[in-house]
Formats: sequence, C-alpha cells, structure tokens
Amino acid sequence: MNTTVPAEWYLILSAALFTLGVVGFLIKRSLISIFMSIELMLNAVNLSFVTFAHEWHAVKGQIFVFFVMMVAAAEAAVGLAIIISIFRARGTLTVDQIDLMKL
Amino acid sequence: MILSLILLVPLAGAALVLLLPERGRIPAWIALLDSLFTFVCTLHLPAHFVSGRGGFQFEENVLWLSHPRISYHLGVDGLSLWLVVLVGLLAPVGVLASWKSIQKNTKAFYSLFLLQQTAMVGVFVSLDLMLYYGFWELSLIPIAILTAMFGRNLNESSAMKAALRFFLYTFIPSAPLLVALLWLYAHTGSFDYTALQAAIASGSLPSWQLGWVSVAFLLAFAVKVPVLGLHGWLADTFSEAPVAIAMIAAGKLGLYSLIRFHVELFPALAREAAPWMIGLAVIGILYGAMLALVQRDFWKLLAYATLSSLSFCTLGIYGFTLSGMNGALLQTVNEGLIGAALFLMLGVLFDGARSCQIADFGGAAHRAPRLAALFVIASLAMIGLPLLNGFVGEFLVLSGTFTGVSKGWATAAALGVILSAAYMLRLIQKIFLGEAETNSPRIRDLSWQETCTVAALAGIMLAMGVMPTIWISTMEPALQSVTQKILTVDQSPVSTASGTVASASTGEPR
Amino acid sequence: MHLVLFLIFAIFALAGAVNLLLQKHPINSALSLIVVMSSLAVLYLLLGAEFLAMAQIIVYAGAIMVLFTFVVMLLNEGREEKTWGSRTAKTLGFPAAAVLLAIFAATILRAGRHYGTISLSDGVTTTQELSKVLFRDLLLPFELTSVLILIAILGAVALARKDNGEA
Amino acid sequence: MNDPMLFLPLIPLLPFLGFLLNGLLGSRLPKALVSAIALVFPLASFALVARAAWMVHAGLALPVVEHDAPAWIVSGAMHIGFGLALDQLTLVMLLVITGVGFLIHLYSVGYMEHETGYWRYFAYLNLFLFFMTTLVLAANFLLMFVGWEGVGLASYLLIGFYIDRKSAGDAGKKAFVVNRVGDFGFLIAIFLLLGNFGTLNFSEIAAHLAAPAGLSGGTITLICLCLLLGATGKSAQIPLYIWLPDAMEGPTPVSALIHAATMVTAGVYMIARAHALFDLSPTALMVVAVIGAATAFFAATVAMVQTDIKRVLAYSTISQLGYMFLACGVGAYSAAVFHLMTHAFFKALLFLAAGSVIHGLSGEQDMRRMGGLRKEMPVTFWTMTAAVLAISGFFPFAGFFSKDAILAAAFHQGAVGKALWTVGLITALMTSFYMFRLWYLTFMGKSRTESRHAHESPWIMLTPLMILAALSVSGGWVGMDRFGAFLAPVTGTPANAGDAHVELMLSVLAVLVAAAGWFVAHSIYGRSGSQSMTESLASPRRVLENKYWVDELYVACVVRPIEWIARYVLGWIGELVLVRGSAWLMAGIAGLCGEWLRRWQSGNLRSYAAWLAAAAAVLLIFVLAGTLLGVGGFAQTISWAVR
Amino acid sequence: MTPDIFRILPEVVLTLVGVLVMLTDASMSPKSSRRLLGWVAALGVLAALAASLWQGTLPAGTAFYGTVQTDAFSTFFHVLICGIVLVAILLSIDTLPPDRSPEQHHVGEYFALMVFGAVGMCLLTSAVELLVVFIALEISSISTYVLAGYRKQTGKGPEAAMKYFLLGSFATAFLLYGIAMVFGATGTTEVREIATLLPAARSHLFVLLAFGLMMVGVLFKVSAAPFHVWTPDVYEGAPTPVVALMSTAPKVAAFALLIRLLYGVFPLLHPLWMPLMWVVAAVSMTVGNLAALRQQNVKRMLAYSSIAHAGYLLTAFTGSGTEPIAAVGFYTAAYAAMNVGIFALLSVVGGYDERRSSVTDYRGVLYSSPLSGGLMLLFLISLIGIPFTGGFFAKFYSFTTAMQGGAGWLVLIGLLNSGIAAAYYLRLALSMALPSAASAKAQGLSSVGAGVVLAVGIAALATLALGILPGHVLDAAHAAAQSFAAIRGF
Repeated sequence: MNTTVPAEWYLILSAALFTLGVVGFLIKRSLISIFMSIELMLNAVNLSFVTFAHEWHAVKGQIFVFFVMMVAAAEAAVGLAIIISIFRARGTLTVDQIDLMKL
Repeated sequence: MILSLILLVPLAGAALVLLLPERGRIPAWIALLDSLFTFVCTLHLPAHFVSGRGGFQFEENVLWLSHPRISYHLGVDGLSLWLVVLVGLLAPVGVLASWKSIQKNTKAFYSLFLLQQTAMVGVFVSLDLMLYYGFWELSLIPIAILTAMFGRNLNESSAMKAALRFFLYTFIPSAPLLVALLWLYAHTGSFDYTALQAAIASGSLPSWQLGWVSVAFLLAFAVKVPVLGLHGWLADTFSEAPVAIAMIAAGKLGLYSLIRFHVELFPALAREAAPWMIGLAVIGILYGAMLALVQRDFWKLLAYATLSSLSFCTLGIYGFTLSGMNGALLQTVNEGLIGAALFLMLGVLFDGARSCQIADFGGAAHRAPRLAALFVIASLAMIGLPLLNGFVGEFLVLSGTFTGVSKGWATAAALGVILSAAYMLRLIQKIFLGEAETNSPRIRDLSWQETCTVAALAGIMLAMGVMPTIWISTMEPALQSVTQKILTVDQSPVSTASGTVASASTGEPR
Repeated sequence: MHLVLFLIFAIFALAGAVNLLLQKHPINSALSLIVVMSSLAVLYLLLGAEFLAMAQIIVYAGAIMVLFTFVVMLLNEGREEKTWGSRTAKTLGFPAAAVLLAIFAATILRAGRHYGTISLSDGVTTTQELSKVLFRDLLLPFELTSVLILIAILGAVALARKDNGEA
Repeated sequence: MNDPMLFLPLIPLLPFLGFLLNGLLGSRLPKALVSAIALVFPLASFALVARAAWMVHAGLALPVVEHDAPAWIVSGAMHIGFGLALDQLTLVMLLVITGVGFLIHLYSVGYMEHETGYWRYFAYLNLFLFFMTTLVLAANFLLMFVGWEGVGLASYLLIGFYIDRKSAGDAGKKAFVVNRVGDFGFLIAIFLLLGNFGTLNFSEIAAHLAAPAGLSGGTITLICLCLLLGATGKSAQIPLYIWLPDAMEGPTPVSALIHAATMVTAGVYMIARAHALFDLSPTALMVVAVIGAATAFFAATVAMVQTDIKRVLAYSTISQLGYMFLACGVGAYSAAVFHLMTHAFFKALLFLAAGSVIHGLSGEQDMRRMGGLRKEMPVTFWTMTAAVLAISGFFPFAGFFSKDAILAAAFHQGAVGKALWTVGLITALMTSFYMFRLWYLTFMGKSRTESRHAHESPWIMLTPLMILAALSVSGGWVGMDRFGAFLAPVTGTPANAGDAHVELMLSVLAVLVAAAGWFVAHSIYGRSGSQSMTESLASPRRVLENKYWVDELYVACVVRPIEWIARYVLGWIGELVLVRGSAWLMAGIAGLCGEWLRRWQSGNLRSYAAWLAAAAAVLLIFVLAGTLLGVGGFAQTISWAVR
Repeated sequence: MTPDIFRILPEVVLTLVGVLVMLTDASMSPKSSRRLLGWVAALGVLAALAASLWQGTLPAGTAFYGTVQTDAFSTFFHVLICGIVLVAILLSIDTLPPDRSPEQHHVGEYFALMVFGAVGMCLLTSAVELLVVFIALEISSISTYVLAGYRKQTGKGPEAAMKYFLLGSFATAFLLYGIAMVFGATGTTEVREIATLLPAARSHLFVLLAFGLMMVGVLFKVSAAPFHVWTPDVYEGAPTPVVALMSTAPKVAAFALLIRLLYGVFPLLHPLWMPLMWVVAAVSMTVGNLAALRQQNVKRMLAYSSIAHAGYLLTAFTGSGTEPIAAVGFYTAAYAAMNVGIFALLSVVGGYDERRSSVTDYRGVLYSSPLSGGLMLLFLISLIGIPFTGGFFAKFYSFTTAMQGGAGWLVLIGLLNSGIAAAYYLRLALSMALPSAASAKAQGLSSVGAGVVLAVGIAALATLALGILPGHVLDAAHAAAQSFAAIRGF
C-alpha cells in the first residue's frame, strides 16, 4: 500500500505552523513562550525546505535546514541569555510589563 | 580667478577665526580685515567690468562632478555685479555693527558671519544651478544659528523660535525648488544656466510640468524676498537676529533670484505670473506701510517697512519695463544699504536701552546727536527723498509701472510714498524728539567706527541719489536683455498673458 | 501508508502547535513544542530526509528544547498572567495573521499543481550525498557557523554572567 | 543761448556749501564763524542773482537754458538731467528768495542768538535756500520735484527745530506728511507727463503743447488736477492747508521765510510755470480759482478770531495764497506772481515784526497779553504799520497794487468771475479787519503784559525790518502793467483789457473796503482793547476759534480709519490669522500627525509584532494581489506571473 | 586564478582579530585596563580595511564554489563597513565606562563582538549564495543583539536587546520562509542561478511570495516603515557608541543585501518592486520625520531620523538602470559618516550614562564645549541636507536618480519631508546654540581621549569630503553599480 501525498499538503502544513508561530508571538505573554513561537516558525520553514528539497531532489534544501538548526541553536543561546538578563533587570518575563521605552 | 578669490577669502577668514584663540578682539579684527579685503576684491569687479558687453564676465568654469554633471561655473553680469559689491560692502559694515554688541563667543559669531558672506556671494556668482542651490541653502544656516546664539531678547525660546521660523520658512519652499532643478536636469542633462535657458527657450520641454517648475522657483524666491503673504519670518528675524545678520537677511538674494532664475529663465511663465506678482507687490507696499504705521516695536516697524519697500522691487521686476527693472535692481541695492544703516543705528539704540518699544524712547537726539542726524538721513533715503538713492529706485519703478503696466496699480503703489513718510517720521519723532523718556539716559551716541560706517553708507546713498547713472549704466544691458526676452515671448503666439499686462512692454516711453 | 502517517503526524504537529499557544505555563508550551518537533522529524523521514530527522531529534528536541526547559526552570517562571498590554495585537495582529495564512494557503494551493506528489518509495537522501555538498560546495557557510557559534558563546557570556562582586 | 557767465548752478550750490560747512562742522565752530558762513553764502547767491538781473536789464535775452547739464536719471529712453533754466519768472522768484532769504538770515543772527542749536538752525536755513533755488531754477519737472520735496524737508527740520518740544515735532511731521500727500499728486502728474510726452523738460512739453498733439482734454485736466493737488499741499490751500498753522511751532524767522515768503508760494510758482497746461484745461483753471477763493475766504474768517499773533499771520498767509490761486485760476498768472512778490515783502515783514515783538516780550505770543508796545518798540511799530497797511491794500502800499490786479482780473472773468470777485472783496474786508485787530491789540491801548519790561530788538534785527518796510511800501510802484509785460514771455499776456474807468472804480472800492475793515477793528479794539463784541457772537465765534473742526475731521475721517484698518484688519486678520495662523496650522497638523504616529510606539513587544505582521500582510497583498489583479500598473509582471 | 582565500581575506583577518582580542582579554589580569583591546581591534579592522582595498585591485570573481563574489560592489561596501566598525571601535575605546568602574565588564567581549559582527556584515555584501547570506545576516544580527543589551545594569539595555532580538528573529523567519519559497520555485539558492532560472520557475506565484517574504525581512533590517517599530526603542536602550555602529553598519550591509536581492535575484520583478519601493520610501520618510517632530529624547529622535533616511535611500531605487545602486552606495557612505559622527558626539556630550538625553539637556552645549558642539552642528547640518555636506549630496544624488526614473512626486514628497525634518534637527542644533546659564560643563572632546578625537575627526572629514569633493566615492559607487550591470544586461 503505497499512497502518495501531494507536496502541497506538506506546504500547507508548513504554512499553518508558520502562521501559528506568528499567532503565538502575538498572544503569548511570557518571553520564553514567545521565543518558542519563533522556534515554531523556523521549524515550519524547515518543513518547507525539506519538502522542496524532495521535490527538486536537491540536497541543498536539506543542508539549509541543517544550518537553520545550527543558527537556531546559536540564537537559543543568545536569546535565553537575553531573557535571563532581562529577568535579572526587571524581575519578570511578562512582555506586557516590559515597556519602559515607548513613544 | 577674482570671483573664486571673493568666495574663498571670507571662507579662509572664517577658518582663521576658528583657528586663532579667542583673546581680546582678535576674531573681530580678523573678520574686519578679511571683510575689508574682500570688499576691495569685489571693487575689482566694477573697475574692470566692460559695461557695454552682454553676457557674463570674469567667468570661471571647472567641471566639478561629471556624473551628475555639475560645474563650478562662476560669472557676473550687470545684474549681479553690484549685488556682489553690496555684499562685499555690508560685510565690514556688519562687523563694525557687531563690534560693541557682540562681546562673547566672538569666534563663533565671526566665523559664521564670514561663512554667510561666502554663501551670499556664491548665490550671486553661481551660473551652475546646482552650485547656486548649494550656496542658497548654505546661506540659511549661519543666519539661523546666529539668531539662536546671539538673539537679542533675553527670552531664550523666542530667539529659537525666530531662528526656526526663518529656517523653515525658507527651507521648506526650497524643497520644491530642488525638485524643479532635478526635473530640469532629468530633462536636459545639465545644470548650467545658459544651457538650461536655451533648453527652456527652445520649447522642447513638456509645458505643463514646466509651469510647475517655474512656480516652484517662484515660490522659493518669493519667500526669501519676502513677497506679501510669505513674510511670516521677517518680523521675527528682524526682532531677534543680531544686527549684522538681520541687515542681510531679506531682499537681495530673493530679488536677484527672481530676476535671474525666474524672469530670465522662464520668460513666458513669468509673464503669466506677472499680474499676480504685481498685485501682491502693490498690496504689499500698502499693507507693509500701513502695518508699519501702527507698530509699537521698532524692529517690527522696520520689518514691515522693509516688506513695503521690497515690494517696490517686486513690482519693478514683474512690470517687465526696462525702467522698472532698473529701478527694482537699484532699489535692491538701496534697500541693502539703507537697511544696513538703519539696523546698525537701531541696534545701538536697542543695546543702550535694552528695549525695542518705541514708547520707551524719547528725546534721544540730545544724547545722541550724530546718531539722530544719520538716522534722519537714512530714513529720508528710505522714504524716497530726491537726491538720495531711495528716490531714484522708487521713481524708476513707479514711472515704469505707470507708463508701461498699469496706471491704477502705480497710483496705488505711489500712495505708499505718503505712508512711508508717515511711519518713518513717526519713528524719528518718538525716538529722537520730545522729552527724554526713562530709558533714554542709557542710550549712547555712535562710536567713531559706527559713525564712520554709517556716514560712509550715507555718502553712498547720496552718491547713488545724485549719480545713479553710474550704477544704472552697468545694470542696464543685462536687464535690457531680460526685457528683450519678455518681448520676444510676447510676440510669439503661444503667449497667453492677460490683457492688462500684455500691453506692458510696449508701453515704455520712447 | 504514507497518507496515514502524514495525516497522523501532521495532526500531531498542528495539535502540538495549538497546544503551545493555549498552554499557560511555559513548561507545557515547551513540551508541546517538543511534540511538534518530533512530529516534524517523522515527516522529514517521510520526505526522505533521514539525517535531518535524526538531527531534528538530537539538536532541536534534544539540545535546544532542553535549554529552554532549563531556563524556564532556572527562572522559575510560573503561569502566564492574563495581561492586556496590547490591544493592537488583537485588533491588528489577528487579522494580519489570518491574511497571512490566507495568502500562504491560496498561493500554495494554486501553485501546488506544478509540484508532484510524495510517496515512501521516493528514496532517501543518504548522509554521504549530504556531506558531499556540505563539505565541498558549502564549505564556507559551514566554516562560518563557527564564527556564529563563537558569537553566541560570547554573547551568552556577556549577557548572562553575573557581574556583581567579581571583576 | 547758453551763457556761461551766469553761473546758474552756483546759485543753489553756494547755500548748499554753507549747509555742508555748518552742518558738518558747525557744532565745533564759534558762533561768529557760523553766522559768517550762514550769511556769506546766501549773500553770494543773492549777488549772483542780482548780477543776472542786471545783465537781463542790460539786454541779456531770456530764457537761458542749460543744455549740457549732467545727466541724473537715465534709463532706457528716459533721460532726465540736472538742467537749470533762467527766465523772467525764475528771476523774479530768485530775487525774492535770495533777497528776502538773506534778510531773514540776517535777522536770525540776532533772533536766534541764544538758542542752543544755532549752527543747526543756519545749516537748515541754507539747506532750504539750496532746495528753494533748485525748485525755481529747475528746467524739468523732476528736478523741480527735487526742490519741491527738499523744501518740504527743510521746512520739516525747521518746524521741528526745538527738538525737545513735542508739539514742534508733531507739527513738523504733520507738515511733511501733508505735503507728501501733495507730492503724491505731483508725482502722479510727473508720471502722466512722462507717459504722454516722454519728457519732463518744460521747454519740450511746451513745444509739444504748442503743436497739435493728440492729447485728450481729459488727460490734460487730469495732469493739471494732479499738479494742483501738489500745489495745494505746498501752498496750504484747501484741502491740504492744515499743516501751515501748526508750522508756527518753528522759530519765527522760519515762519517768515518758509511759511510766508517763499516756500508756500511754490505752488503758485508751479501753476504759473505749468500754465501752458492749465490754459488748455478750463475745468482745471476753474477748480484752481474756486479753491483759491474759498481758501482765501475761509482762512480769513479763521484769522479774525485767533489770539496767537503768529497764527493770525499764518491764516492770513493761507488767505493771501488763496488770492494768488484765484489769480492763477482766472489766468492772471502775472498778477499772481506780482502778489506773490509783494506778499513776500509785507508778510515777511509782518512775521519778522511779530518775531521782534515776541522777542521783546521774551517769547509771549498771545495777543491778549500784549498791547501798548508802540512806545517800547517804535521801530517795530512803524515797520509793522507799513506792513499792515500794505496787506490791507491801502494805496499806495505794495499790497494795493497786487491785490487790485487780482480782483480786477477776476472781475473780468464773466459771471463766475464776478462771484469770485465778490468773495475776494469780502475777504479783503476781513483781511483789513483782522490785521488792524492785530495792530490794535499789539501796539495800541494799555500794556497787558505781566510786569515784564518789553524792549526793542537789536539793530541786526531791525535793519531787515526797515528794508522790508521800504519794500512793502514801494514794492508795488513798479505797477502791474510793467510787471505783467516783463513776465509776458513766460506767462503770456493777460486776456483782460478792461477799460480804465472800471479799473478805477474797482480800485476805489477795494480801498474803501479796506478802510471799512479798519473802521470795524477800530470800533471794537481801538478803544482800550475792549472785547465787547465777543459775547454777542459767541456761537459763530466758537466755530471759528475751533477752525471749523477741520483738523478733527481729518483725524476722524482719514487718520483713525487708516490706523484702525492697519491695527485690526491687517494686524489681526492679515498677520495673526492669515500669515501666522496658516504657519501655525501647518506646524500643528504636522505635530499632531507626529504625535499620532508615535502612538504606534507603545513600547509593547506584542504590538510591535502585530504591526510587523500587519505590514507583512499588506506587503504580501501588495505583491500578490497587486500583481494578479493588475493593480498599480504592473502589466509586465502580470503577463509573466500568470503564465 | 586567485586562491579562494583571498576572496574572503578581510573576513579572515577580522575573524583572526576577533579571536586575538578574545585571547588577549583572557590573558590579561582582571585588574588591568582593557583599552589595549580596543586598539588591537581597531588595528585589526584597519588591516581588514586595507585587505578590502587590496581586494579591489583583484579582478572580479567568485570563490568557494560560487558562494562569494568579490568585485567593485563588495569592495565598496567592505571598505565602508570596515570604516564604520573602525570608527565605532575607536569611539568605544574612550567612551565605554572608565576602567574598574562597576559598569565596566566584558570589554573584551564587546570588541570581539564588534569585530565578529563585522565579519557577518562584510560577508553579507559579497555573498552570492542565499545560505551564506542567511548565516552572515545572523552573525551580524546576533552580535548586534548582544551589543544592544550591553548595558545590562539598566532596565533599558536588556529590554532593547530583547525587543531587537525577538522582532529580529521574527523578521528573519519571514526572510527564511522567503528563501524557502524561492528555493521551492527554482530549486536553487544561488543568486545567479535563481536569476537565470526565474523566468522558467516552477511556480511564479512562489516567486512572488518569496519576494514578498524576503522583502519583509530586509526592510525590517533597514528599518523602513512600516517595519520600523523596533528602531526607536532599541536605539534608546542601546549604549550610544553601539548605536553609532548599529544604526549604520548593519544597515549598510542590509542595503547591500537589498540591492543584491533586487538587482541580483529579482531584476525580473523590477516593474513590481519599483512601485513597492516608491510606497515604502514615501511612508518611511513621512512616518520617520513626523514622528520625530515632537520627540524630546535625542536618541529616539535620531532613531526616527534614521527611519526617514532609510526612506530617502529607498527613493533611489525608483531610478532606472544601475544608477540607483550607485546612489544607494553613495548615500549609505554619507549616511554612515554623519550618523556615526552624531552618535559619537552624543556619546561624548551626552555621556555613556546619558546625563543628557532630552533635547533641552543640550542647551548651551555650544558654549560649554564649543568643539563638540560645533561638530555636532556640522553633522546635524549634514543630516538636514544642507549643501556642501555629505548629507546633501547623498540626498541630491538619490533624488536625482529617482527623478530620472520618473518618480517626480516621490522626490517632491521626499524634499518636503526633508523640510519637515529640518525642524527637529534644527531644534536640537539651535538648542545647543541657545545661551543657557543652567548648562553644566560638558565633557570636552579632547579630554576624553585620542580614540574619540580620531573617530569624530574621521567622521567629520568624511562628511565634508563627501559634500565638497564627492568625486572619488561617486566613482567607486559607480564602479560598484557597473559590476551589477556586468551580470545582468541593464
């Protein structure tokens, strides 16, 4: 039993996850959760890459994903460091309370 | 090379002022010597100017940038000749006028002052429109900064507001000007004055847009003059700016540009704008004069008086008669001289009494007889007493307008002559005559430098009033060619000028 | 078979993502994200990206998410409070997100006809193929990541180190 | 015809030199030297004029016109030079100006001796001579205008001579501004002339007029009326006479010279000079005559009740100038000039004598505090008497001949002329009345001065008085006929040739009227200076004392409205609302937009993300929908995208 | 053939310098002064600058299997970026808090991050493979995120870093999605291959989508409205010397990337992106300038100003041919000179601790420290766009280009905007010029240190030189533009 799935389904899934990431950024109140939403968006993009890599039989797409993972790791290190430092400075991670600079 | 020299000497002076220490009067002396030297250099121009020849003289043309093509193209003709000399003359006058009133931060003052001079001369001698625009904009900065730094009033924010207002009023309209310049460049590939003139005259440019281009030019210059309605900056600048700056802020640059870059560059379109400009000018004459009549503050009075007398220039320019043009240009120079003298003397009064309210003065003639005498002479020149320069300019403008443009407008404009006497004499009377007021004892007379300066200015006023031909004969060929262009436009069938003005250029008396 | 697997894990991924949004506690969100990532790893497998599936589990679900949970624990951040700092996020953000999704979906559905279908028998990209490209054609970016990671370390040190007391 | 030996330019330039010397250096020179400078230059000028007169008498043909004068304003086709011309009219004027002028300079040396601005005074006086001689010597209208404005300036400076007196300053300003109104008319006339003739030279305009020019009568009338406006300003006629009474704020010799003898006659001179134009416009002439008669009558009524000695003389001057205008209006230009000349003598004398009185009384000007000065000031009294008789028109004093000539000329001008003549005659009656009133109040009766010892003036002041008295007596003996004949080349021969019988009748009538005036004055003021008639005529008297409230009328109708418009209409609506307001509005709008845009910057990260997402959405819509739907003219892209 | 390593020589040098700085830092005793590190870094960047210049003499070519390409274009931007980083480092040497103060930590990391960041920015301008682009962008971004949060003791520093980081990552996700789409459409991520394959792409809709998504990412980086929201907050929170760097260098790199994308990847979409740039430029200018109008905080004001300048820069893209590339190149240079200069002086006069932050705090600066005040005036004048300064010429050239492309209305909007902009720049300038008794003695330029003097001097000279004799830089910018013409037949 060898059913097939149209590539666009994968792409739709990717788009949906991406949009969910966007929504997450908008609705989450904790900085960490917002950061996770961004990771979700990156993951969504990765899915697209892999799908396209499959479609084109091009390895580059997969390698791109590999690099995205590395970048995500680096970002995670820095981002979490920033979150720690902001927690130290302000004692909270609630994004709505971190609006010292405005207008 | 002489023109470059005139441009560079003040610049070098400014640099020198900045480099040398601010000890004693060093900056002032440098500025004085430098500006005197510049003045001598500018005198070279009329001395070697070939009067009858058309076109530009003392030309310098070096390619500055190849892409976009901008040249360092300088030159003077009869139109700009005396304005350059005027700027050269007003610089030492300005330095002397500041001699006593500017005691602190002289380095900043004199370096910016000299920079301003470079910019102004640059405006008059540039024949590349981009270069011209550069100097035009550059001339705004020192005025604004000096107004803020050395504003007269003790109230800080008013000086800043005046500076801001001056800057924005003149800077924002120069935005469309630059757009227009760029548009011209985009369509002709050149910023050169003569090339552009030829291109516009050939009629190959899209006319609808060209109309807007000329409007942009007109607007930018009209603000700088200022023409009625666009004079919102004038009173504030006059009230706040230091004397040496206020005396050069109005008139010259705008009027020169109107002739050179509006009338001469867009004869056909200037022709269409003429009825409006004439109307504004005449109303401006009366409007300014009437407002001057009721001012309580002498700087404001001077501002409105200036608006009124500058409107004479506008009237002369847009009448397109040779006499009117001659008169307008002469009046531009006059205004510079008279304004400088009046500013200097009012500055002395202001510094003495720390007030610009006319009511605070009275009987100053006793304490300051020289000041009073010279002030009266300058005022008489301003109100157009014959044998002084103001009369010649006004007479030429009015006669040109009357015989060549419209009797009605000219008559209305001539009413300004009555009003001008009224407001200037009122000023004289309130300040110098009558019993002494509380502030008067603090007024001092002119120092010897100031006396010499104003006396020299008065001498020039007299000379220009008695022998205006010296000036007119050098101006006339250039202006003749301008009016000729207008005439050519008139004869071509495309002209859509309205009826009242169409008869203008033919109305010149035989 | 492929369809079933796809559907199962796609639904897993979506459910995880939605759960991520709905959970109030960051730790739950982190766990949901791990579910998404793991599901994606399976989908990668379905797409023939063997190596990536492994990397996804190890790097993402393993390393990065551990880091996240660690930080959550470290900062001891509790449940999210319901704050209403941003009305814009609702009034402007949700419609925008909806529009984005609509655009993506519409584009993909319309463009999808130029793309084929995917089945299990499409074969697998071997690690060998991958490394050939990675270490030859893309040598430079690979080397660059060292700089990137160096920066990340530096940044983490600069930002997260406590300075009080010691020099 | 260019005789270089006349040295015409020197006539104005010498006083100018005096002005420069005294004006620049006077404050540091000793008084004697200042006086010397002040006297020498006018005297030299007078000598030159006298020499020219002698040469004319010896047979020099007039006019002498300088053709190679230096250019002044040259622009395009317009060429205006500093050309001077000497003809009979000018010669008469010059003689009067420099002659009387010199005498008054002389008088001033004594009168102004104790004033602080001594040097300044003489500088101004010399400046006045410079401009006045320029005015009459000018060969074109514009140069004449130079003198015209210039004398106004000198007048302004001299009226305001007492600089710490506010009223003096006000009076000077008023004089200048009112004169400017007249100058405005003159200027317009000049433009009209320039526009229609292309030249401003008298001779060329006259030549144009002689030839059958295509000029409409309306234009000529317009030019004449504009000139007339100028003349009414300078010569203090209705409606612009209001400045002259106030001008008495100046030192008395100034009033004598400028505001009686010379400057105020400039209008008459100008009309006589431009008679070729006026002759072509009966309407204009009529206006001139009516204005003249009305002014003469009107001013005389006011003069009857004034108590200030100088104001009486001021209104008298206005009245006499009215006579001259009347003469011009009826075409008797030579009579006008004749009266101008005699008037210069006796009115200068009157003022100087009044000055002597004021001097003697240490500055008192109110006639009610004078009286009985006959004995203390005999010379002044006798010279004044001569002048009073002359102005009243008694035979054989100078005023009789000239006034008689004017009235006769008016009488011969038809019905309107008769009416004018009647007005003139009544005015003569009043003139006689108020002059004798003055005479009685000042010199007769008992002294009403308050324990001040009046004294006669020094000889340096009395000498000019005596010379002028002699001229006032004899000035008219030259006779109208001979005078008219002398001026005929300039002004033309008067049209009237009335028979001698009527002439005689008129003369006798005039003298009788003058005598009647004396009688009335005598009956009222002759007996110990009583003022019995005052109460009975209280109400008309109040009207007259307030000078018909004309000043107030002008203030209410002209000055206040202008100020009101300037302050409220222009100042508030124009400046504040339109000019300032528009700038404020634009700045305000920009500022508000800025504030609104800054609201985006709420500081909230989620909001920012929302903005970003929205912006991304808009951008994607722009790119995709724009391309697909063809919005925005992406035609090329469409054809490529929707393959 | 040139060895591949030469094609990335500046980056190599920079990396080595960064490592050297880290090692030196580690080997120094904790108590000793860290100024030395700054000088090491500065010299290293100078070496990289020299290397870039040397690269300019090489014939154009690619390396590392077509992932990087050096030509006049990359050289221009390399030199520019190295210059900016050099000035920023010089500036930081003296304006960072003095040694052994409680605030002073991680100086070694600070300079190393600057140098490493430069690696990313430089590479961004020479990358012709979207993967390299992505990584270079991340290198530059992450280093900037960290630097923005460098003042972690204050409340604002970490907040700035957080906002910048999260929003930046958010935008990067869009960019990445765009790359994925373009990969999906063409099957490759190499710039030139994409450009050639584009007409025959599998799905043109994906191309459009890719284009849009990538634009979101790049426009965010250049802080063009409406993607600008992060800018004011981040500028306000970041240390002033860092703002000097991050308002210029990453932006320059981002503009290089924008050029690469528009002219290298999507030249085919020119009819589409030109109106897009038109709109974005107009919105950026207007939003930036209007919002700055009433702004009192100087750094925020200048942040809005940088948004407006992004608008002026984008205006150039409405031109035709390769002229816009030259215009943008020139503009970035001038913009960098004046912006680095003004922020350098802000960090001197305003102080690292921001003693002066609002416009009114700057009253009387011209009197208390004439040199700093005067130079600030110069930079402000340049920002206004007064002739004979770099700012004017840049704007002029950008607008000329737009005008020749037929975008007259945009030019009008732009110039009217620069009129509005004059109001707030001048407010600061005049505020400094107002005589004020209350003004405390400001930190003088010369008393701070040689590094700052050098930094400000370079910026001032560059600003003037670009205004008076812009010929050389203009030629270089043209050469840069030509290297694009060589690729695509413009």
